[in-house]
Amino acid sequence: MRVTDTWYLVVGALLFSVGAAGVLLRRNVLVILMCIELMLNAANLSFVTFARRLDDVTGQVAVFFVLVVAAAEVAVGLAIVVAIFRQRRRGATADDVSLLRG
Amino acid sequence: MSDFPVLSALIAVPFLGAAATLWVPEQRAEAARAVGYLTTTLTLGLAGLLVWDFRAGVGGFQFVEEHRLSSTLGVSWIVGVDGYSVFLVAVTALLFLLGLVASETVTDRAKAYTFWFLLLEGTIIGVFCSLDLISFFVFWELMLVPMWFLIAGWGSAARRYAAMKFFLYTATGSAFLLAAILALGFLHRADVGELTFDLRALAAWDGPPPGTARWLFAGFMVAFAVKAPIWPLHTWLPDVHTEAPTAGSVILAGVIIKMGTYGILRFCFDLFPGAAVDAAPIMLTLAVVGILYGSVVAAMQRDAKRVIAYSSVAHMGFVVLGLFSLTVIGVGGATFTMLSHPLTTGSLFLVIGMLYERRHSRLIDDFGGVATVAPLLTGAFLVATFAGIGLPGLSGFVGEFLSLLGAFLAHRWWGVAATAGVILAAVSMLWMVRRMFGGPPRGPVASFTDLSWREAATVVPLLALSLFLGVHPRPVLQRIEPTAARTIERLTERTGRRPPAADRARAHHRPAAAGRVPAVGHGDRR
Amino acid sequence: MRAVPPIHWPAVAPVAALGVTVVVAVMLRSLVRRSAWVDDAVIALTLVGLAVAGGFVVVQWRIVRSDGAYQAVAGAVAVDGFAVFVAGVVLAAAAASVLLSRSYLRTVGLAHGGEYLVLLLCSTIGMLVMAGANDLLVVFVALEVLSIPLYLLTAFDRRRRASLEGGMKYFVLGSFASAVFLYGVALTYGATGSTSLPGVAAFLARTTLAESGTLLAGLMLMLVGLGFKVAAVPFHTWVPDAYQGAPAPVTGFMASATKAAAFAALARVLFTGLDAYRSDWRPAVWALAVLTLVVGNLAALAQRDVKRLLAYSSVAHAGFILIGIEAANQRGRAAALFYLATYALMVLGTFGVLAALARRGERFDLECFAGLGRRRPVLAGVLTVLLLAQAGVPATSGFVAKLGVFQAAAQARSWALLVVGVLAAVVGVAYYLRVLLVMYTGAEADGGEGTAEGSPVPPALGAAPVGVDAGTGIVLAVAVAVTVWVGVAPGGLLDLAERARLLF
Amino acid sequence: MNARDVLDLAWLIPVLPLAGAALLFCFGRRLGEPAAGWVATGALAGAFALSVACLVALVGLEGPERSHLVRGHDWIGIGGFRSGVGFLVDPLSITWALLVTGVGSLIHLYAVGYMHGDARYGRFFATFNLFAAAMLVLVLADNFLLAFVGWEGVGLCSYLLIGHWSERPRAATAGVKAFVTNRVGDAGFLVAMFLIFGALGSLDYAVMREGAAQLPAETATAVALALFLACMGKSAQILLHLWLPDAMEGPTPVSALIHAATMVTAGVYLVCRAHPFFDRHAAAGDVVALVGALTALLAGTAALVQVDVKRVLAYSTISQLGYMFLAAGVGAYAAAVFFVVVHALYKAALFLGAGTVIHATGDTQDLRLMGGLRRYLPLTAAGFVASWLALVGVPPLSGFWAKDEVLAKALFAGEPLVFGIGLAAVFTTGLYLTREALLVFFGNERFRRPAGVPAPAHDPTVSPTVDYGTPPGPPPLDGDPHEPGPVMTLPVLVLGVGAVVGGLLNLPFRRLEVLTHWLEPAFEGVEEITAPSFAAAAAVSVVSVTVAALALALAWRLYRRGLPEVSVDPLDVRLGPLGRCFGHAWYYDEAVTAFVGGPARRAAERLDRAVDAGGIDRAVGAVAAGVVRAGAAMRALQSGFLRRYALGVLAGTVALLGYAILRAGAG
Repeated sequence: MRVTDTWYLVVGALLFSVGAAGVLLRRNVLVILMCIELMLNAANLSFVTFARRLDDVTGQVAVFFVLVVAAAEVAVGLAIVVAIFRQRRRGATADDVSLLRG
Repeated sequence: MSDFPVLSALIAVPFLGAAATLWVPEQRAEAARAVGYLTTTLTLGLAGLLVWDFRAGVGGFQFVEEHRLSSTLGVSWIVGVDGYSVFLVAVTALLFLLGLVASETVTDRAKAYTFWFLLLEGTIIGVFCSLDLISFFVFWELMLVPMWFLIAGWGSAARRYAAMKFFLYTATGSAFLLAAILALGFLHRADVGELTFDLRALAAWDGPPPGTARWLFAGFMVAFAVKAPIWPLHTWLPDVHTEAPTAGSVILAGVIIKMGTYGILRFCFDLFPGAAVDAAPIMLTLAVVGILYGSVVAAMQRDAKRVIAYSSVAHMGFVVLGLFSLTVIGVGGATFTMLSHPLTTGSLFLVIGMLYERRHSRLIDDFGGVATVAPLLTGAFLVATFAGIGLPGLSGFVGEFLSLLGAFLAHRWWGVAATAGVILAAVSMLWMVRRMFGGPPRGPVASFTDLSWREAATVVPLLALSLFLGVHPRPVLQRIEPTAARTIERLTERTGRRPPAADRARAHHRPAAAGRVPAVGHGDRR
Repeated sequence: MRAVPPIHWPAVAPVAALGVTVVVAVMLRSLVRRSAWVDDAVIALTLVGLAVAGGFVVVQWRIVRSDGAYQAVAGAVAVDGFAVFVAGVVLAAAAASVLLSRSYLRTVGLAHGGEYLVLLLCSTIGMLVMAGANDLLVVFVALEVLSIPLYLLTAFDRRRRASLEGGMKYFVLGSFASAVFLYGVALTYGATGSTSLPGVAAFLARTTLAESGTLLAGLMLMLVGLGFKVAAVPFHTWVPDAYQGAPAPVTGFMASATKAAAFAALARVLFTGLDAYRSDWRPAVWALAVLTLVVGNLAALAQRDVKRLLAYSSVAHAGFILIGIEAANQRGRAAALFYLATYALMVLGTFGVLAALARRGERFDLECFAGLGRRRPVLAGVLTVLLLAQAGVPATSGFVAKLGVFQAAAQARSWALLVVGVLAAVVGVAYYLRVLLVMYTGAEADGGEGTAEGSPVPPALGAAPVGVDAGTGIVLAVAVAVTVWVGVAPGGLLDLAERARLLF
Repeated sequence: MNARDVLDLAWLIPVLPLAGAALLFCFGRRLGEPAAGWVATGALAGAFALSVACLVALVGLEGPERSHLVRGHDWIGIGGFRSGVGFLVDPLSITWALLVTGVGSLIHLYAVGYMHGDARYGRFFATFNLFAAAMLVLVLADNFLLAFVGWEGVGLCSYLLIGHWSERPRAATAGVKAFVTNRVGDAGFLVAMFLIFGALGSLDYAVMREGAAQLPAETATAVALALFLACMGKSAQILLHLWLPDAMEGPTPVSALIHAATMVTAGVYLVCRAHPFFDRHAAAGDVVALVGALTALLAGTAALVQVDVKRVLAYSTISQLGYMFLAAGVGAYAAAVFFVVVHALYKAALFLGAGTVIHATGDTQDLRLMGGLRRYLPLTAAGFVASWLALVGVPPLSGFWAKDEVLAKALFAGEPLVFGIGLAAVFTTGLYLTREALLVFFGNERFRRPAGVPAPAHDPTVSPTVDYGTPPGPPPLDGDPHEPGPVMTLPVLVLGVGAVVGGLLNLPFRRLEVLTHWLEPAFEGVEEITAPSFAAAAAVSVVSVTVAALALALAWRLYRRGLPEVSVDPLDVRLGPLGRCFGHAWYYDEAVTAFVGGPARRAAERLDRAVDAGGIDRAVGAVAAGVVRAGAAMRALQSGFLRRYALGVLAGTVALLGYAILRAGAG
């Protein structure tokens, strides 16, 4: 059995789905953040695969952009999460923050 | 007459007056009033000029002004009046001046009141003058805002509910109007290549295919039917009338509901002749139902303003009846009724307002015996009542008679059924008069004062005008006739329908059409 | 080895100007410690920076008008009327937010310490890039550059739990949507072999795809990402919470500038890149538009917090703009641009009034507005005009804007969407009038005057006789003047928008 | 000044009282009493003088020329419809004009005294003058539309005058009832006009004269029936008669004016004027004659046991109007006109006499509280008695000739049924009026208050009219009744004399049929009904006189002595349950009232509550509420939980992807 690039794409799609499912299912905000990273990396995997298939460098360059952006995102996200944690000692899962509704 | 843009001035003056009130200091109510009087008087003067200069025997538009506003949107500033609108403009100007006099009793936030009042005047005159569908819609819709503020700000107990009901009810109708206007404009554009909402250009076009035309006609009709109001879309009217301040009711009953039937006359017939002919039986039926239903329900009301509101529903039924008779006589009668009804219903609301100020109630049962203590007030109310129920010699009769006659000629049984409404109208109105004015004076009524000079100044001009038009309607009818004849002629040409024989009798007497602005009457064909 | 692509400086001048401003502001903040004048100095600096950027935008407009549209930075950035117009709107919105912020931050008691403005500027940079982004990767980067500072700005008022919560939700959902968008970009890249929008278009013009699934999936995923930013239903869920949580001037900024930038990107992706698949994305946009109109308007109807109500109304406005996009014609694009510009002003003015009324621990319950018409007639008047404009009442720019998108729908023969649109506008009128009703008559319904029982009576707004500072005054005056002026004589701005879409 | 010049002034006939009305409406209060009354009387008397002048001028012209048109201004004109204000002076119109102005002037004169002390003296006379003016417009109009103006004007004035004492609840209600009932008829008038215009293209009498003959039978019949509906309303024929008895709530001069000179005879006038529609089509005429005959009989029975002095006369009027329609229906228009003229004379006298009696007995109208008044009111009694005998048909007084002619024509026109009913009505006529005359002027005196019973307080809000069946209260009179001044007695006497000699106008002998000959031009083309022989005519006379005499004798026997016991009416006792039925006028009014106040009102209420509020408005409200509820539902979706939000985003994504897959699969 030959591993074709389609496999990579499928793995990418699976990773993406797993990430999305994680966002929905996990209550811990930090885990949710990691799931989002997973989704970004699924996209990265696809980019690289497509770049190989197309023999084009753009896809590979894209990955660097994404990595940088993801880093910034995580930094900011953590700052906000920490601020919230600091304010409320107990129970800081995603479900505990539901003051705004309706 | 020079090329003075009298219509633009007529529209602009109230807006400028409204803007001027904004600069008046908050506490100086009398200054705001002075601006109001100045503005409305000036407007009335201009309207008088308009009527004076209006040429009889001409069917097309006069005093036409035309400027392109935005070619992107296809919007133009086109104003003009014909036999349908010229008197409506005049009566609007008159009612606003008298309404302001009647509003002397408004002491709370007089400045804001005057501001909205003047704004309202400008928008209504704009509605009656606009010949561009979009500008028409702009004024049509904008009118709701000042009226909303007047009701919400100066109405009685349930004013909030009434204000919201008024705005949303009518705005919902208007939504369909806007959609239909746009659809029509772009269908025209697809066919002809130029985007325009000029009524004259659209009317000269052959129009969309019949099926589409029917939908668009329905879109227009929904908006107009709500405003008119045509049964069964009338239920906003009683609530709004009841809660509005006196001048608001006067304006509402006087001119705002006329906008609905005016719209039918101005747009539906010219733009969708085929659909109008097809819809006539339905509309006639609704009109007859409205006439009978309005009178019967009016008789059951306990609030005097509601009685008049429902009787207005019946009156507008007569107008719709006349319109959809699609005869010169009927259309002329309907137009005349649109002119007469403001005078009579306006007076009725004014007197009810005076009674309200004396008794602080509008419930019929709280009155009784007013005739004994305030004969002049009673007299004014009686004259207005009889003018309203179509007593010959007063203005109501002329329009009602012609509408019925037109309907009878075109659709006999509808005419007969509507004639029964004449009886019911008398029942509902006189029964109220009996309960409020007859019998021994009860409780606080015994200390009522009679008509004051200021009050007389509001109601007497209307009644005098009603009497004059009842005795001598010719000047008005002469100016309506060519326009009505044109409308019917167009309908006949476009649809090949045969008008009733009696209506055709005088066709050859019609003077040749020649407008002040040559060759751009709405009937011209390319 | 290829050379570094040439950079056409006029094309990036506005961005550069803002970048320099950011650097200077940060340096100033770090060098000078805790001096009273620094805050104002940073504000002045920011305004100068925005003004310089604005000047460059005007220059760009002239160049584009005389020489036509062009691409710069290896085709990654497009300089055309569309981009420049949106850039202008974004800059104006940013300037207005800055003007509103000064007194707001003071009265609410937030020490901004410079970073507030820096974040605002960074976000503005992202928006400027986004307006001209001609490559999907640039779109993605711009998206993040504009979003990340906004997450922080939303959560800026750390003492208010609502602010933090809003920021957190915005952040998580925003990142989620960005990831979806990125995956869409990846799929599109895989299907067409390019991330450059003209490249994609050229590829699609050249070849007929045997299997369009990947491309369509990519397209849809990108639609999700951009739909999230423009607040289209069902991707709007962050909007009410973030808008309510964020400080009032920030909300105004988000509603105006972000929306403009996001719509610019959406239009560019759909029209420049995937115009060939118009028949495929139109139904999707149609569905989004209908959902957005219906849900946005209906949900706004049920709100009791004015800020939240405005948030939902902002969703609803996205629906109206989507009508223009769905029409997929030149008129629709011009109408969308016009709508964005006028809405930006209205919404900034509206949040400007809220900012002027805001006190520590801002609360904007509907009841708080009772009697505002008497207490603060001028502010109430401004709010009245702006709300009526948002409701689409004639003689305001809001009406002209709605008329524009409806016309586009009519031209495209989207009758159903047209009818949904006009009816949605009526529902819209209802909730704006509710606010006015409370403002002028003291209660919402007849009979009971006051709040629902149980909840503590919130403080009335505008009770304290605090004046409006110059910055806020300017913003409000301009907003009202332009709103009315454009409503009465729409010619000028309309032509501008018209030209902007022609120069696409 | 030649005859035509005089006739050209005919427009002044209605305009004079109209001007009087305008003057009095504006300055009536300032003029005060009695000046206002004199102004009004003078205005109408002037019109009478003019009418006489016109009569003279007309007489001077030859037969076919006796029709003169006075053109006025165009009134309503649009499209094919044109109608103007113009007056037609011909024998028919001038006869009526003379009647209205002549009898009207006398009633005005009487009212000058009768209305003494009324709070709204000036307004009363203004309306009174307007009433006459409206009636004159109605009869002098040269087209249907203008006639309709007068027709409605009469209705308006009756409303105002009947409700003159508006503080009395019953008076105010009666005015409304009169107007509304009349409106039913007016609707018929309108439909008739529509039909006429639709068929002939004009509403002018001139066009009608030429064109009516060519109309298809069904159109003409329809016009005739619609017109007759109008007449039924105005002339109080059965079904639409119920306003007239209630109209007694107005001041007595108003009753006199309504019943004698104006208003109720308008219907007869209209049938005469529009005779081309009736003539040729037997069906319409039969309906008119039959309704007339039935009205004559049924109203006559209703008058039998009334206790109100004016109510008896009211039913009498209805009954007499029935005769007039009977005549018109069989085609004897001249006989109808003759009847109108003599009826105006004696009915006016009767009403005015009744008014004097009411005045004299302290505002009581109850027959049971009168009696023996001839001793105190000799002049009034003379006028009243003369009119009574005339009405009953005692030869050779005017009523005899008129009634006789009507009955004879009915028989000879081949309508035995109508004749039979008419004859039966003669009996009731003799009975009820003799009863009234005897109870008022003869027999025992019952108007004195028994000693020790205090006078009831005078309450102006209580209507003095007494319903059938109300037990009599003590009369409020102190001292003897006495004759009023000459202003009030003179008219009664003059009219009484007229009632005696009125028959001279049209004695049924060749050459002496002055009125018939005079009216000939107006009834051109109408087939004349002639008696087969003099003996047959004489036989009819003998029969009718015999019937009348029988009735007189019966009444004399019952009421010669008045009422020994105030609450027991011998005729009522003898009639048994039928008396109750008669007294309530066959319960028609009650039935209508019950219907209007019951099912009709409930239906209207249902329309208001169930359809308007509960149906239409509820539906509208439901739409609004639905929108709001949908909004609340949207609110519920926004739960505040981050993961739920993400689910929403994802759901949208999945939906879009699903669409993409479908689309890709399809493409």
